[in-house]
Amino acid sequence: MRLVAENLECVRGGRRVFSSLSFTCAAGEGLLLTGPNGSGKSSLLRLIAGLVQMRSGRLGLEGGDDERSIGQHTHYAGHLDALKTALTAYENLEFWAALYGGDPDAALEGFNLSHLSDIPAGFLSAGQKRRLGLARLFLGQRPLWLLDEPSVSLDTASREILGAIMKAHMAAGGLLIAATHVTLGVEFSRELKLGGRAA
Amino acid sequence: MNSFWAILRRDIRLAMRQGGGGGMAVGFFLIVVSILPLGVGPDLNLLARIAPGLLWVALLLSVLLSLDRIFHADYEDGTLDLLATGPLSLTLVVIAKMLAHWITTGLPLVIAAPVLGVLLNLDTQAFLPLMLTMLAGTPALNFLGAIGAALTLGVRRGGLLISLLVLPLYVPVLIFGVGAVNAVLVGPSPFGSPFMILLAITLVSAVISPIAAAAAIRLNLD
Amino acid sequence: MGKYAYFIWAAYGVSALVLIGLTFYIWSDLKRQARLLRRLQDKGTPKRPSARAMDNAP
Amino acid sequence: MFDYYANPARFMKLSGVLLPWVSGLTVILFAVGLYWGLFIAPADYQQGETVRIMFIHVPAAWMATFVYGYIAFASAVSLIFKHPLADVAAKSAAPIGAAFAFLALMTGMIWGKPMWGAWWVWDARLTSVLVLFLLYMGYMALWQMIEEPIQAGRAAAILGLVGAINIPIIKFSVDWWNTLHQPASIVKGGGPAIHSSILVPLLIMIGAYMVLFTALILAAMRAEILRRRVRNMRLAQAEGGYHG
Repeated sequence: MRLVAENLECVRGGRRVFSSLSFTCAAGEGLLLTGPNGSGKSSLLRLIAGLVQMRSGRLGLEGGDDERSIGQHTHYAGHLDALKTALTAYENLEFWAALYGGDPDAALEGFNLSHLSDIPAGFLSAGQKRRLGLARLFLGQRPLWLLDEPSVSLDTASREILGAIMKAHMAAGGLLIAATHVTLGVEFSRELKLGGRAA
Repeated sequence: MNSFWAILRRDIRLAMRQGGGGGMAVGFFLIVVSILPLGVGPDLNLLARIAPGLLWVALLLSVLLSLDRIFHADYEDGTLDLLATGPLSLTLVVIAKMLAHWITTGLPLVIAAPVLGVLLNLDTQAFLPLMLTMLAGTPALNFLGAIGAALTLGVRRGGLLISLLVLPLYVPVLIFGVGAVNAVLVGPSPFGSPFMILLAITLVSAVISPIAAAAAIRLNLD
Repeated sequence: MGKYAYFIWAAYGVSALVLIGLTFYIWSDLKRQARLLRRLQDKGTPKRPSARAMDNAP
Repeated sequence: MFDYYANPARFMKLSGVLLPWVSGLTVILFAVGLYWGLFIAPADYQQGETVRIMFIHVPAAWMATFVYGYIAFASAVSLIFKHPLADVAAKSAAPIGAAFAFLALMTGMIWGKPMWGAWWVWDARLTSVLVLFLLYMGYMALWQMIEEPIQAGRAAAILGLVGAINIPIIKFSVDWWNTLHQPASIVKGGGPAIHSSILVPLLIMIGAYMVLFTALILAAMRAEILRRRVRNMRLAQAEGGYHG
């Protein structure tokens, strides 16, 4: 499986976020997105996930399941944690497990959240909410991970867990594209600088 | 397919937990029907004549009130992004959410309508037709309303804008809904014909609005 | 009871229904909260300082 | 100034002792009142037997207003003295008051049907109770909408007071509205000069409703205090959750 992007151009709100951007990311590889704020890192991740329409260029996932869109191959973790405050931690993951498959308890265990399973998500701290959001990565087999500043508001222990699962994902032949200032001990295969003229 | 039911179940559970689901809509329905006679006057015969119209307009406004809850919460906390990349196509996601919204707000309103009919001295003969027409009409109100909700996702004071977008779409549902009830009470035409057209409107809106709402959501996710 | 007996029993019936229903609702809510509290206490969770003050303030 | 988290433990102990006695008294009063009202009191010469509905309609209507007054008082105490038990009392009283208002409406309609032929007549008193019922709905909805109990308490206290100030105004305007439109209905019987054979059971029934309210409010307040404690423990569990 390989993600190939050629001459991507993205315009949001009348502003050209980036143009003629090309890169590839093969199985087992990690692509690190760097660049100042507003350089289009988030837009690129959302574009790959299919949430943002690209103005021009080509984006293809070779070796993927053709009926499903690229977005349906991805685990997208944006700035928002997609948690329902009225539901408990377990109920939140149980819902995503129904969509992605996988076991909510294992996901809770993965991020040391089992003791909070029947606490309403609204009661959790920012760090715990972030961990609960990222626990979705344990659910379902989604080859392409798109992580947007995943380590924000995580403590050191949780960052180690995050780094470990990212490495495990890549080792298992998954693709990883992450926009982060903290490399979390992950050797990224390639770095894509955004912001200046296309690198 | 079980992700469709998962979304439906989750939305219903959320509606029940937060603010008693249809409770707010039914509360608004009760208040509007209660204050109308205070304005129009307590004359029972007058009230009996205009009861179907009042009940239907109050129903319309109650559904309108609860529309921004369909997508807004999921839009703000990022769930909609994930649902858009989920296993289910966005149109099916939208259908699941519309159905959940209809069950939690539409149905309670339909059940409350005859009770409020008593306040307006509605002829007992019209209770069943009233419920039938509302049962047939409320899905259309929810579906059409969902388009308005999806279109105004990004807008700051979306609630007001939704009413401007959606009320014109509600006019046919109102006309044939009240027409069918009046057909029983006064009616030149039999109950059947306006009721059939009402059903047709619901079916058409059931087909169009998921597609339109999904497109509107995709637009607003950008 | 006269021909209006139906109305009288309807009125008393509704009153009984609502009052008993209300009593049951409050009573079961009390039981539920007590059960929830016991379950949380069994887990031996640390009490928040303010909650502790709630229990044994002067 | 009260310590903000005043001591509910004393209230819990006190209410625990009182509750059985008050419940017992409620049962006795209801037994006496119902027996007297249904079997001993004479039928009304004008309305016949249906006057017996008065024994449950008048107490319910009286309690509906009394409980809102209770909520207004508790709201004032909560705002002035910042006493959290006052919030708990006000929040627990609302569903009970709403139930009494609902009963007043129901029994009023059933009582009116044989007289006026219509289930609902926009009679001044019934309309005011209906508006009161709407006030209760709004009050309870406000409690449900705000997550944090202390904040919700403050908002509800303000609404409770504002509502109470408006009740006489609403009552006056509805009465004026009613006379303005020359209601089609005759004024209901049972004016102030009630014959003692009916007045005594009525007073007993009002007493029974008051004592029932006391029993219900004590139990509801206990439940609310436990609910807040459960909430605190869950927050504590989440906060203290960094071990492991």
